[in-house]
Amino acid sequence: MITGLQAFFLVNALITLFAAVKVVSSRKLVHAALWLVLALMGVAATFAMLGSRFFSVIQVFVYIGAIATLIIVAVMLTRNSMEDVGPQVNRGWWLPLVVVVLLFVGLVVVLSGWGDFGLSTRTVGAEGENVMELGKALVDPNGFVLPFEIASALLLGAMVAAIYLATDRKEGKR
Amino acid sequence: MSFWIDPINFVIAWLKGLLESWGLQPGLVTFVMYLIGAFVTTLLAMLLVVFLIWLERKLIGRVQDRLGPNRLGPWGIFQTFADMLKIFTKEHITPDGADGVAYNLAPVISVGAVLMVWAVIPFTATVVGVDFNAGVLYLMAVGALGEMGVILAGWGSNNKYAMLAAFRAVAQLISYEVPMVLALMIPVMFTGSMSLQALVKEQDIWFIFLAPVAALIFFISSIAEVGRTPFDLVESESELVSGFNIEYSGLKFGMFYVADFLHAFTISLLFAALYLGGWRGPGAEQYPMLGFVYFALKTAVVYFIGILMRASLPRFRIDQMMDLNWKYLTPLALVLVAATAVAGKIVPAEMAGLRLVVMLALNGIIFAAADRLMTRRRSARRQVAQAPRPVAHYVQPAPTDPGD
Amino acid sequence: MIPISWFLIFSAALFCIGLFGVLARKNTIGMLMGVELMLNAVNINLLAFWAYRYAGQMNGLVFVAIVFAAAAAEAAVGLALIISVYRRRTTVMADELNLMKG
Amino acid sequence: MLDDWLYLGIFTVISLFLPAAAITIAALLSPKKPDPLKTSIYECGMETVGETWIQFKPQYYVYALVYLVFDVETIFLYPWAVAYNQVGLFAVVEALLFIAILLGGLLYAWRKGALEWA
Repeated sequence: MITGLQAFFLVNALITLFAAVKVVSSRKLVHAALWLVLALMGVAATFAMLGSRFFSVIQVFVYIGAIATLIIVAVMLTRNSMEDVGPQVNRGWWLPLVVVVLLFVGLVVVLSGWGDFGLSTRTVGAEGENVMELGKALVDPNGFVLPFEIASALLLGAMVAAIYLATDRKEGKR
Repeated sequence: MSFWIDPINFVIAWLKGLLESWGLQPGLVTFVMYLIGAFVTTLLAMLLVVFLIWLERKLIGRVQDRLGPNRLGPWGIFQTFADMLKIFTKEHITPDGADGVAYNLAPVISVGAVLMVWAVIPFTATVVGVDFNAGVLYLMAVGALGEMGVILAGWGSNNKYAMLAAFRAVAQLISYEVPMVLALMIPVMFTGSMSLQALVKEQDIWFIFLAPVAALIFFISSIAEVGRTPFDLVESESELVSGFNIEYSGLKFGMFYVADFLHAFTISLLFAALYLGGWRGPGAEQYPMLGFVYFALKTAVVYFIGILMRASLPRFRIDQMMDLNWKYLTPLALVLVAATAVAGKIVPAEMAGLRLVVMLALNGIIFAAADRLMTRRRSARRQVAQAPRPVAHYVQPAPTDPGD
Repeated sequence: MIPISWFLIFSAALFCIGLFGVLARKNTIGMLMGVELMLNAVNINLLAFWAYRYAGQMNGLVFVAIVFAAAAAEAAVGLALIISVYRRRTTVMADELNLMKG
Repeated sequence: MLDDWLYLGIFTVISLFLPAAAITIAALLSPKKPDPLKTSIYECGMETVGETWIQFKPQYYVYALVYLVFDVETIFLYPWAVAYNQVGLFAVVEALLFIAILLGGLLYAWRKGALEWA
């Protein structure tokens, strides 16, 4: 007997995986980017089912609002024409396919050997994660203050590097 | 519970009782109740647009010394219905080479992304769609979806101008989300929660007094998010031949229009809820309907200010708009968050009066300093712009790098 | 309730699809999209273990936040590199980027 | 347990359904007489020249990039803001460091001329 939640999970998983397949197989790159948006939505719904309100909303905000937008902008910047001509995958595409299928089977086999594989009771409560506790842990000197500061340094590094790469230096000199 | 104290919850309880008396499962009753609640809220929001379009045309007409719509019905109030009738029967012209799915999905997403905000707005002390505990970020996430609608419209129409305008629009929308997120962080800091109902309940002193500059930043950036004058570069007729919706016609075009009007009203609701105390006011907790009236009045004031701005201000140039965001609002908001965080720790929340004075003074100082810097930059730029340039006889500019 | 195994298998499938994209795609931006899918699969796994085993602890959530930051940094720098290369070579196809062949 | 998600889900579906339904009704009511001139792409009264896919300037990428960085920062700063009333002055100093590093990045972009339109 499948409960409503389980049915929703299955439908959502199917849609997400279909969108993911389209991401890697679409001929037009913009279509791939739009399918990516759908896949990211599916992942956000999965986060919601796992009881994490904060990260589910953040997934939409950061991944769809920022990363997907960035990818779409990059696609637009690097096109010569509307149509992507020629095959979009390498000639030997079947080899990665075999590797990936083997990896998937291997992962499932390894996971099913794990004792808690059939675990179906959650430890997280109805109210989801406690964002306040997360905030306290992030700035707690005995907690995660180092990742917190490193994250900001990482972002600074990424921003500086990306701006350095993306701006046209020849034009900047003028 | 009597009808007159809390009519909405009275009706809800009555409906629930009715459904249960039909012998439905409790889960199903919840589902049906949610369905009805969501349907009524969205439908009311859509119908509100009909009124808003009339109101805005009338008000802007008055500002510009015209009458506005005045033929159909008293004060022309049925004008919008006539327009609706017309737009419903207009032909939908799909341009050649349009990407079917993206083209048709875009107007739906644009309206849907605005309507979804209404799910978390606390209308009274007792009526709120869902008291979502990541509400503030939910607002931003929904904004990100609206941005997707613009991208889809621009890409799906297969038109250069639509594409160009969509990219400008996206640049504007994403830029102004940055100061908005930072400005919203200050109420969250004061409250210690991201749920909108908690934010409203916390406002014993309205946040506009505790964080006036943050309120100003939020107001400016939310007007930019809507894309109204002075930030209406998204649909500037003279530059981009109407913007990303150029290839749309009939009700598909109308939906972008609906989204625009509804969005303008929705940001007024949010401003009233986040900075003007929402439904709070004398007697609002005993009589929730009174809170609804307060909320509506506050929203109306904010909305009116928005319309006045729309009627009276000229349009920014795109570089000015980007400068305003990245070189003024964003650094200002960052400094403001930092300064408020320090001041809030030095003056604890228990000393409410002192805190209010300190916050007001702090905001005043920061705003004055920012204004000073801005004025200096502006006058420097004006000198460059006003430097005498030869008109009658053209002077060959000196070669810039003589080396080669 | 949904067993944890469903989430794990779902995330494994997503990870494998992303990996296929990285290995098989010709277009470098397409490869980056594959990487994003893989990182999402990682996040599902992290949150699943957090929700079913360690809900009281913050490690999992902090890890997820760091993965988000890393994904953002990777996308930003990766795409900037692609754009920079595109400007010089006017191509984004991985098999045409043969600078090392000399 | 997932009650607010249920409501949000229903709300999302309905808020997408309403405009879609309106457009569908309008599409049924409206006349359909396409002809090649009517459905041609608009370009200031001229025939369209070339592809829609014109080149955009990298400026758009830089804005999207700076936005991305500030977006990710919310993941870290919002939990801190929620916990603000419960943490000490030291935590505020840490957050100030975080904000200062971000501000540094913004200033770098500014100095580099990356925030300049045109």
